Amino acid sequence: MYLYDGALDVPKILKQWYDSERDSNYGAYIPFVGTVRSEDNISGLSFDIYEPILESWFKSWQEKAKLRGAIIKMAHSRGDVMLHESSYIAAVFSPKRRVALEFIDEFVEDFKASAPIWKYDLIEGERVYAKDRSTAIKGSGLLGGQS
Amino acid sequence: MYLYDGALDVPKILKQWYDSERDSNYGAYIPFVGTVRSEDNISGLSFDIYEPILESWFKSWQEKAKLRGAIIKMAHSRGDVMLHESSYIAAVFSPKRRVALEFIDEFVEDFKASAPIWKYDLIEGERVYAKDRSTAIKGSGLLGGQS
Amino acid sequence: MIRVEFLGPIQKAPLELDIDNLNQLRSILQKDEELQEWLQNSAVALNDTLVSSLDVALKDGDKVSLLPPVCGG
Amino acid sequence: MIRVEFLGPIQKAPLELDIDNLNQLRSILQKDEELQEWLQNSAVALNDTLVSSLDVALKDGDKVSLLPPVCGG
Repeated sequence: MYLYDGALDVPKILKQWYDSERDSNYGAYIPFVGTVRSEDNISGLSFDIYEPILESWFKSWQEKAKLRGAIIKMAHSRGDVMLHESSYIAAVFSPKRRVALEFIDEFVEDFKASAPIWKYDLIEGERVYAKDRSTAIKGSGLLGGQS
Repeated sequence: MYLYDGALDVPKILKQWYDSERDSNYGAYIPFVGTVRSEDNISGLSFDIYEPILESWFKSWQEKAKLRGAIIKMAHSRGDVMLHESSYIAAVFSPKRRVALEFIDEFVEDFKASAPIWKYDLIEGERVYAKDRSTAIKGSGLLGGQS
Repeated sequence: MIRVEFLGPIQKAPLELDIDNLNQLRSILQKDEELQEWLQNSAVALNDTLVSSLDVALKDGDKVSLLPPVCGG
Repeated sequence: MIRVEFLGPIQKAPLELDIDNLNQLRSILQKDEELQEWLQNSAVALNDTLVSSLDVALKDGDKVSLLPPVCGG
Protein backbone atom coordinates (compact mmCIF):
# COMPACT_ATOMS: atom_id res chain seq x y z
CA MET A 1 0.00 0.00 0.00
CA TYR A 2 1.38 3.36 -1.05
CA LEU A 3 0.07 6.73 0.12
CA TYR A 4 1.19 9.93 -1.59
CA ASP A 5 0.68 13.61 -0.85
CA GLY A 6 -1.30 14.99 -3.79
CA ALA A 7 -1.92 13.47 -7.22
CA LEU A 8 -0.53 10.09 -8.27
CA ASP A 9 2.03 9.71 -11.06
CA VAL A 10 -0.05 7.02 -12.76
CA PRO A 11 2.31 5.92 -15.59
CA LYS A 12 5.20 5.67 -13.13
CA ILE A 13 3.25 3.59 -10.61
CA LEU A 14 1.76 1.29 -13.28
CA LYS A 15 5.28 0.73 -14.62
CA GLN A 16 6.79 0.11 -11.17
CA TRP A 17 4.16 -2.49 -10.35
CA TYR A 18 4.40 -4.17 -13.75
CA ASP A 19 8.19 -4.34 -13.50
CA SER A 20 8.10 -5.58 -9.91
CA GLU A 21 5.98 -8.63 -10.84
CA ARG A 22 7.49 -9.22 -14.27
CA ASP A 23 9.11 -12.49 -13.32
CA SER A 24 6.44 -13.74 -10.88
CA ASN A 25 4.62 -15.70 -13.59
CA TYR A 26 1.26 -13.95 -13.29
CA GLY A 27 -0.78 -14.14 -16.49
CA ALA A 28 -3.11 -11.22 -15.76
CA TYR A 29 -2.47 -7.69 -14.42
CA ILE A 30 -5.50 -5.44 -13.99
CA PRO A 31 -5.05 -1.94 -12.61
CA PHE A 32 -8.02 0.27 -11.80
CA VAL A 33 -7.21 3.99 -12.02
CA GLY A 34 -9.52 6.62 -10.50
CA THR A 35 -9.29 10.15 -11.88
CA VAL A 36 -10.95 13.35 -10.66
CA ARG A 37 -13.81 14.31 -12.95
CA SER A 38 -15.06 17.80 -13.62
CA GLU A 39 -18.59 18.09 -12.21
CA ASP A 40 -20.57 20.49 -10.02
CA ASN A 41 -18.02 23.28 -10.46
CA ILE A 42 -15.40 21.64 -8.31
CA SER A 43 -11.75 22.55 -8.86
CA GLY A 44 -10.63 19.23 -7.38
CA LEU A 45 -11.03 16.83 -4.48
CA SER A 46 -9.27 16.48 -1.16
CA PHE A 47 -8.82 13.36 0.96
CA ASP A 48 -8.33 12.49 4.62
CA ILE A 49 -7.06 8.99 5.37
CA TYR A 50 -7.05 7.15 8.67
CA GLU A 51 -4.03 4.98 8.10
CA PRO A 52 -4.15 2.43 10.97
CA ILE A 53 -7.54 1.05 9.90
CA LEU A 54 -6.75 1.40 6.19
CA GLU A 55 -3.64 -0.73 6.80
CA SER A 56 -5.58 -3.51 8.54
CA TRP A 57 -8.37 -3.40 5.95
CA PHE A 58 -5.79 -3.70 3.17
CA LYS A 59 -3.97 -6.50 4.98
CA SER A 60 -7.21 -8.52 5.12
CA TRP A 61 -7.52 -8.13 1.33
CA GLN A 62 -3.93 -9.20 0.83
CA GLU A 63 -4.81 -12.39 2.66
CA LYS A 64 -7.92 -12.93 0.55
CA ALA A 65 -5.81 -12.43 -2.57
CA LYS A 66 -3.24 -14.94 -1.37
CA LEU A 67 -5.93 -17.61 -0.93
CA ARG A 68 -6.75 -17.19 -4.62
CA GLY A 69 -3.14 -17.20 -5.78
CA ALA A 70 -3.28 -13.48 -6.51
CA ILE A 71 -1.71 -10.31 -5.16
CA ILE A 72 -3.17 -6.87 -4.71
CA LYS A 73 -1.54 -3.45 -4.71
CA MET A 74 -2.98 -0.06 -3.93
CA ALA A 75 -1.98 3.60 -4.09
CA HIS A 76 -4.00 6.59 -2.86
CA SER A 77 -3.57 10.33 -2.52
CA ARG A 78 -3.66 12.36 0.68
CA GLY A 79 -4.78 15.99 0.52
CA ASP A 80 -5.66 17.84 -2.67
CA VAL A 81 -5.96 16.34 -6.14
CA MET A 82 -6.98 18.65 -8.97
CA LEU A 83 -9.32 18.02 -11.94
CA HIS A 84 -8.11 15.31 -14.36
CA GLU A 85 -5.45 14.19 -11.91
CA SER A 86 -5.65 10.70 -10.41
CA SER A 87 -6.08 9.86 -6.73
CA TYR A 88 -6.44 6.08 -6.66
CA ILE A 89 -4.90 2.99 -8.23
CA ALA A 90 -5.70 -0.58 -7.25
CA ALA A 91 -4.20 -3.51 -9.12
CA VAL A 92 -4.47 -7.26 -9.04
CA PHE A 93 -2.01 -9.78 -10.44
CA SER A 94 -3.09 -13.39 -10.80
CA PRO A 95 -2.21 -16.47 -12.79
CA LYS A 96 -5.66 -16.60 -14.41
CA ARG A 97 -7.83 -13.93 -15.94
CA ARG A 98 -11.16 -14.90 -14.28
CA VAL A 99 -9.70 -14.54 -10.79
CA ALA A 100 -8.19 -11.18 -11.72
CA LEU A 101 -11.40 -9.83 -13.29
CA GLU A 102 -13.52 -10.87 -10.32
CA PHE A 103 -11.02 -9.82 -7.69
CA ILE A 104 -10.48 -6.27 -8.96
CA ASP A 105 -14.26 -5.76 -8.97
CA GLU A 106 -14.73 -7.09 -5.41
CA PHE A 107 -11.74 -5.14 -4.13
CA VAL A 108 -12.75 -1.81 -5.66
CA GLU A 109 -16.34 -2.12 -4.44
CA ASP A 110 -15.30 -2.97 -0.89
CA PHE A 111 -12.75 -0.18 -1.03
CA LYS A 112 -15.53 2.30 -1.80
CA ALA A 113 -17.72 0.90 0.98
CA SER A 114 -15.17 0.31 3.73
CA ALA A 115 -11.81 2.03 3.34
CA PRO A 116 -11.45 4.81 5.97
CA ILE A 117 -10.93 7.65 3.51
CA TRP A 118 -12.98 10.84 3.44
CA LYS A 119 -13.54 12.88 0.33
CA TYR A 120 -14.09 16.63 0.10
CA ASP A 121 -15.01 18.74 -2.91
CA LEU A 122 -12.78 21.74 -3.45
CA ILE A 123 -15.18 24.59 -4.23
CA GLU A 124 -13.94 28.18 -4.31
CA GLY A 125 -11.07 27.32 -2.03
CA GLU A 126 -13.31 25.57 0.53
CA ARG A 127 -13.17 21.89 1.48
CA VAL A 128 -16.76 20.55 1.45
CA TYR A 129 -17.38 17.02 2.74
CA ALA A 130 -18.81 14.85 -0.08
CA LYS A 131 -21.59 13.65 2.19
CA ASP A 132 -24.04 12.57 -0.53
CA ARG A 133 -21.46 10.35 -2.26
CA SER A 134 -20.21 8.79 0.98
CA THR A 135 -21.18 5.39 2.36
CA ALA A 136 -21.65 4.52 6.03
CA ILE A 137 -19.29 1.70 6.98
CA LYS A 138 -21.10 -1.59 7.68
CA GLY A 139 -22.27 -1.66 11.29
CA SER A 140 -22.44 2.13 11.63
CA GLY A 141 -24.81 3.78 14.08
CA LEU A 142 -23.79 1.76 17.13
CA LEU A 143 -23.61 4.89 19.29
CA GLY A 144 -26.71 6.44 17.75
CA GLY A 145 -29.59 4.28 18.96
CA GLN A 146 -31.44 4.47 22.26
CA SER A 147 -30.22 2.25 25.11
CA MET B 1 -6.55 -1.04 -32.09
CA TYR B 2 -2.79 -1.46 -32.18
CA LEU B 3 -0.98 -4.56 -33.47
CA TYR B 4 2.74 -5.01 -32.81
CA ASP B 5 5.31 -7.52 -34.02
CA GLY B 6 6.49 -9.36 -30.89
CA ALA B 7 6.06 -8.42 -27.23
CA LEU B 8 4.24 -5.29 -26.09
CA ASP B 9 6.00 -2.46 -24.26
CA VAL B 10 3.36 -2.43 -21.52
CA PRO B 11 4.46 0.61 -19.45
CA LYS B 12 4.78 2.69 -22.62
CA ILE B 13 1.34 1.71 -23.95
CA LEU B 14 -0.37 2.19 -20.57
CA LYS B 15 1.21 5.65 -20.37
CA GLN B 16 0.28 6.59 -23.94
CA TRP B 17 -3.35 5.63 -23.38
CA TYR B 18 -3.53 7.35 -19.99
CA ASP B 19 -2.01 10.53 -21.41
CA SER B 20 -4.23 10.45 -24.49
CA GLU B 21 -7.43 10.48 -22.39
CA ARG B 22 -6.12 12.68 -19.57
CA ASP B 23 -8.39 15.59 -20.39
CA SER B 24 -11.42 13.58 -21.55
CA ASN B 25 -13.01 13.62 -18.08
CA TYR B 26 -13.21 9.86 -17.61
CA GLY B 27 -13.27 8.85 -13.95
CA ALA B 28 -12.16 5.25 -14.40
CA TYR B 29 -9.37 3.68 -16.50
CA ILE B 30 -9.04 -0.12 -16.34
CA PRO B 31 -6.38 -1.85 -18.41
CA PHE B 32 -6.19 -5.63 -18.61
CA VAL B 33 -2.67 -6.90 -19.35
CA GLY B 34 -2.03 -10.48 -20.49
CA THR B 35 1.45 -11.91 -19.92
CA VAL B 36 2.94 -15.21 -21.10
CA ARG B 37 3.15 -17.66 -18.20
CA SER B 38 5.67 -20.43 -17.83
CA GLU B 39 3.85 -23.76 -18.07
CA ASP B 40 4.23 -27.07 -19.90
CA ASN B 41 7.86 -26.36 -20.82
CA ILE B 42 6.99 -23.73 -23.36
CA SER B 43 9.58 -21.08 -24.21
CA GLY B 44 6.89 -18.67 -25.34
CA LEU B 45 3.77 -18.24 -27.45
CA SER B 46 3.21 -17.22 -31.03
CA PHE B 47 0.16 -15.58 -32.57
CA ASP B 48 -1.52 -15.40 -35.97
CA ILE B 49 -4.07 -12.62 -36.45
CA TYR B 50 -6.67 -12.25 -39.17
CA GLU B 51 -6.89 -8.49 -39.24
CA PRO B 52 -9.98 -7.77 -41.38
CA ILE B 53 -12.34 -9.64 -39.05
CA LEU B 54 -10.48 -8.50 -35.92
CA GLU B 55 -11.02 -4.91 -37.09
CA SER B 56 -14.75 -5.36 -37.58
CA TRP B 57 -15.11 -7.25 -34.28
CA PHE B 58 -13.27 -4.43 -32.49
CA LYS B 59 -15.35 -1.79 -34.24
CA SER B 60 -18.54 -3.42 -32.95
CA TRP B 61 -17.13 -3.19 -29.40
CA GLN B 62 -16.21 0.45 -29.91
CA GLU B 63 -19.85 1.07 -30.76
CA LYS B 64 -21.04 -0.84 -27.66
CA ALA B 65 -18.64 1.23 -25.55
CA LYS B 66 -19.94 4.47 -27.04
CA LEU B 67 -23.52 3.57 -26.08
CA ARG B 68 -22.38 3.37 -22.47
CA GLY B 69 -20.34 6.58 -22.57
CA ALA B 70 -17.09 4.61 -22.52
CA ILE B 71 -14.19 3.99 -24.87
CA ILE B 72 -12.14 0.85 -25.44
CA LYS B 73 -8.56 0.40 -26.60
CA MET B 74 -6.68 -2.74 -27.48
CA ALA B 75 -3.14 -3.82 -28.33
CA HIS B 76 -1.99 -7.30 -29.36
CA SER B 77 1.19 -8.99 -30.50
CA ARG B 78 1.79 -10.73 -33.82
CA GLY B 79 4.34 -13.54 -33.96
CA ASP B 80 6.50 -14.68 -31.06
CA VAL B 81 6.24 -13.50 -27.46
CA MET B 82 8.60 -15.06 -24.92
CA LEU B 83 7.95 -16.09 -21.30
CA HIS B 84 7.05 -13.21 -18.94
CA GLU B 85 6.57 -10.87 -21.87
CA SER B 86 3.09 -9.46 -22.58
CA SER B 87 1.02 -10.05 -25.69
CA TYR B 88 -2.31 -8.35 -24.94
CA ILE B 89 -3.65 -5.15 -23.44
CA ALA B 90 -7.29 -4.10 -23.42
CA ALA B 91 -8.41 -0.96 -21.64
CA VAL B 92 -11.67 0.79 -20.93
CA PHE B 93 -12.18 4.43 -19.96
CA SER B 94 -15.55 5.50 -18.62
CA PRO B 95 -17.04 8.25 -16.49
CA LYS B 96 -18.20 5.76 -13.85
CA ARG B 97 -16.49 2.81 -12.21
CA ARG B 98 -19.36 0.28 -12.51
CA VAL B 99 -19.54 0.66 -16.28
CA ALA B 100 -15.76 0.28 -16.52
CA LEU B 101 -15.60 -2.81 -14.28
CA GLU B 102 -18.41 -4.55 -16.15
CA PHE B 103 -17.24 -3.53 -19.60
CA ILE B 104 -13.65 -4.72 -19.24
CA ASP B 105 -14.93 -8.13 -18.10
CA GLU B 106 -17.40 -8.46 -21.00
CA PHE B 107 -14.84 -7.25 -23.53
CA VAL B 108 -12.04 -9.57 -22.38
CA GLU B 109 -14.36 -12.60 -22.31
CA ASP B 110 -15.73 -11.95 -25.78
CA PHE B 111 -12.20 -11.29 -27.01
CA LYS B 112 -11.18 -14.77 -25.82
CA ALA B 113 -14.23 -16.35 -27.45
CA SER B 114 -14.44 -14.43 -30.70
CA ALA B 115 -11.36 -12.49 -31.76
CA PRO B 116 -9.76 -14.14 -34.81
CA ILE B 117 -6.37 -14.77 -33.23
CA TRP B 118 -4.64 -18.16 -33.10
CA LYS B 119 -2.20 -19.13 -30.39
CA TYR B 120 0.73 -21.53 -30.68
CA ASP B 121 3.01 -22.85 -27.96
CA LEU B 122 6.71 -22.50 -28.74
CA ILE B 123 8.22 -25.85 -27.77
CA GLU B 124 11.78 -26.70 -28.73
CA GLY B 125 11.64 -24.27 -31.64
CA GLU B 126 8.36 -25.69 -32.97
CA ARG B 127 5.06 -23.81 -33.23
CA VAL B 128 2.31 -26.06 -31.80
CA TYR B 129 -1.32 -24.93 -32.14
CA ALA B 130 -2.85 -24.48 -28.64
CA LYS B 131 -5.87 -26.53 -29.62
CA ASP B 132 -7.00 -27.48 -26.11
CA ARG B 133 -7.10 -23.85 -24.95
CA SER B 134 -8.87 -22.58 -28.06
CA THR B 135 -12.57 -21.84 -28.42
CA ALA B 136 -14.69 -22.45 -31.50
CA ILE B 137 -16.25 -19.17 -32.63
CA LYS B 138 -20.02 -19.04 -32.10
CA GLY B 139 -21.79 -20.64 -35.07
CA SER B 140 -18.85 -22.85 -36.02
CA GLY B 141 -19.36 -26.14 -37.83
CA LEU B 142 -21.56 -24.76 -40.61
CA LEU B 143 -19.59 -26.68 -43.25
CA GLY B 144 -19.25 -29.79 -41.10
CA GLY B 145 -22.76 -31.24 -40.93
CA GLN B 146 -24.51 -33.45 -43.47
CA SER B 147 -26.72 -31.78 -46.03
CA MET C 1 -8.60 7.39 30.82
CA ILE C 2 -10.14 6.58 27.42
CA ARG C 3 -9.27 8.71 24.41
CA VAL C 4 -12.11 9.33 21.93
CA GLU C 5 -11.19 10.54 18.43
CA PHE C 6 -13.48 11.92 15.76
CA LEU C 7 -12.20 11.15 12.27
CA GLY C 8 -12.54 12.78 8.87
CA PRO C 9 -15.20 15.47 8.57
CA ILE C 10 -16.39 15.36 12.20
CA GLN C 11 -15.13 18.71 13.41
CA LYS C 12 -14.53 17.89 17.05
CA ALA C 13 -11.39 17.75 19.18
CA PRO C 14 -10.52 14.44 20.89
CA LEU C 15 -11.96 13.74 24.34
CA GLU C 16 -10.35 12.10 27.36
CA LEU C 17 -13.07 10.33 29.36
CA ASP C 18 -13.12 8.28 32.51
CA ILE C 19 -15.50 5.51 31.40
CA ASP C 20 -15.65 1.68 31.54
CA ASN C 21 -17.69 0.72 28.51
CA LEU C 22 -19.19 1.87 25.21
CA ASN C 23 -22.68 2.29 26.67
CA GLN C 24 -21.33 5.02 28.93
CA LEU C 25 -19.67 6.60 25.90
CA ARG C 26 -22.97 6.54 24.05
CA SER C 27 -24.76 8.32 26.88
CA ILE C 28 -22.11 11.03 27.05
CA LEU C 29 -21.90 11.64 23.30
CA GLN C 30 -25.68 11.70 22.87
CA LYS C 31 -25.78 14.84 25.01
CA ASP C 32 -23.84 16.68 22.29
CA GLU C 33 -26.37 18.14 19.83
CA GLU C 34 -23.77 18.55 17.09
CA LEU C 35 -22.90 14.87 17.17
CA GLN C 36 -26.45 13.51 16.69
CA GLU C 37 -26.21 12.82 12.98
CA TRP C 38 -22.64 11.53 13.17
CA LEU C 39 -23.59 9.04 15.88
CA GLN C 40 -26.26 7.62 13.57
CA ASN C 41 -23.97 7.12 10.57
CA SER C 42 -20.53 6.49 12.06
CA ALA C 43 -18.75 3.23 12.69
CA VAL C 44 -16.85 2.68 15.92
CA ALA C 45 -13.34 1.31 16.33
CA LEU C 46 -11.63 0.25 19.54
CA ASN C 47 -7.86 0.49 19.29
CA ASP C 48 -8.16 0.61 15.51
CA THR C 49 -10.38 -2.45 15.15
CA LEU C 50 -14.01 -1.96 14.15
CA VAL C 51 -16.51 -3.16 16.77
CA SER C 52 -19.97 -4.52 16.01
CA SER C 53 -21.47 -4.44 19.52
CA LEU C 54 -21.56 -2.11 22.49
CA ASP C 55 -20.83 -5.02 24.84
CA VAL C 56 -17.17 -4.16 25.01
CA ALA C 57 -15.28 -3.34 28.20
CA LEU C 58 -12.82 -0.45 28.09
CA LYS C 59 -9.55 -0.26 29.97
CA ASP C 60 -7.23 2.60 30.79
CA GLY C 61 -5.34 3.75 27.68
CA ASP C 62 -7.88 2.46 25.15
CA LYS C 63 -8.63 4.53 22.07
CA VAL C 64 -12.13 4.74 20.59
CA SER C 65 -12.54 6.22 17.09
CA LEU C 66 -15.67 7.36 15.27
CA LEU C 67 -15.58 6.82 11.50
CA PRO C 68 -18.20 8.77 9.52
CA PRO C 69 -19.33 7.70 5.99
CA VAL C 70 -16.39 7.09 3.67
CA CYS C 71 -15.65 7.78 0.01
CA GLY C 72 -12.17 6.86 -1.16
CA GLY C 73 -11.04 6.68 -4.74
CA MET D 1 -14.38 -17.71 -59.23
CA ILE D 2 -14.66 -17.93 -55.47
CA ARG D 3 -11.53 -17.79 -53.35
CA VAL D 4 -11.51 -20.01 -50.25
CA GLU D 5 -8.95 -19.27 -47.51
CA PHE D 6 -7.99 -21.41 -44.54
CA LEU D 7 -6.90 -19.29 -41.57
CA GLY D 8 -4.58 -19.83 -38.60
CA PRO D 9 -3.50 -23.39 -37.97
CA ILE D 10 -5.30 -24.98 -40.93
CA GLN D 11 -2.35 -25.93 -43.10
CA LYS D 12 -3.94 -25.67 -46.49
CA ALA D 13 -3.32 -23.40 -49.45
CA PRO D 14 -6.21 -21.22 -50.71
CA LEU D 15 -8.55 -22.68 -53.33
CA GLU D 16 -10.16 -21.02 -56.36
CA LEU D 17 -13.52 -22.67 -56.99
CA ASP D 18 -16.28 -22.21 -59.52
CA ILE D 19 -19.32 -22.52 -57.21
CA ASP D 20 -22.57 -20.63 -56.59
CA ASN D 21 -23.32 -21.25 -52.94
CA LEU D 22 -22.00 -22.51 -49.62
CA ASN D 23 -23.73 -25.89 -49.92
CA GLN D 24 -21.56 -26.62 -52.95
CA LEU D 25 -18.51 -25.55 -50.99
CA ARG D 26 -19.49 -27.92 -48.18
CA SER D 27 -19.74 -30.86 -50.57
CA ILE D 28 -16.36 -30.13 -52.07
CA LEU D 29 -14.53 -29.59 -48.77
CA GLN D 30 -16.07 -32.68 -47.15
CA LYS D 31 -14.22 -34.81 -49.70
CA ASP D 32 -10.92 -33.70 -48.14
CA GLU D 33 -10.05 -36.12 -45.30
CA GLU D 34 -7.64 -33.66 -43.67
CA LEU D 35 -10.33 -31.01 -43.34
CA GLN D 36 -12.92 -33.15 -41.52
CA GLU D 37 -12.16 -31.91 -38.01
CA TRP D 38 -11.65 -28.30 -39.13
CA LEU D 39 -15.04 -28.27 -40.87
CA GLN D 40 -16.69 -29.30 -37.59
CA ASN D 41 -15.08 -26.58 -35.46
CA SER D 42 -14.50 -23.68 -37.84
CA ALA D 43 -16.59 -20.59 -38.39
CA VAL D 44 -17.22 -19.32 -41.91
CA ALA D 45 -16.88 -15.76 -43.17
CA LEU D 46 -18.03 -14.38 -46.50
CA ASN D 47 -16.02 -11.33 -47.56
CA ASP D 48 -14.81 -10.97 -43.95
CA THR D 49 -18.25 -11.10 -42.36
CA LEU D 50 -19.20 -14.18 -40.35
CA VAL D 51 -22.18 -16.07 -41.72
CA SER D 52 -24.66 -18.09 -39.66
CA SER D 53 -26.41 -19.99 -42.44
CA LEU D 54 -25.49 -21.86 -45.61
CA ASP D 55 -28.32 -20.13 -47.48
CA VAL D 56 -26.00 -17.58 -48.99
CA ALA D 57 -25.47 -17.02 -52.69
CA LEU D 58 -21.91 -16.51 -53.92
CA LYS D 59 -20.87 -14.25 -56.77
CA ASP D 60 -17.71 -13.99 -58.79
CA GLY D 61 -14.86 -12.50 -56.72
CA ASP D 62 -16.29 -13.46 -53.32
CA LYS D 63 -13.92 -14.63 -50.62
CA VAL D 64 -14.87 -17.36 -48.15
CA SER D 65 -12.70 -17.84 -45.04
CA LEU D 66 -12.61 -20.71 -42.55
CA LEU D 67 -11.78 -19.66 -38.97
CA PRO D 68 -10.74 -22.49 -36.65
CA PRO D 69 -10.99 -22.21 -32.81
CA VAL D 70 -9.38 -19.03 -31.49
CA CYS D 71 -7.31 -18.11 -28.47
CA GLY D 72 -6.09 -14.53 -28.36
CA GLY D 73 -4.54 -12.85 -25.35
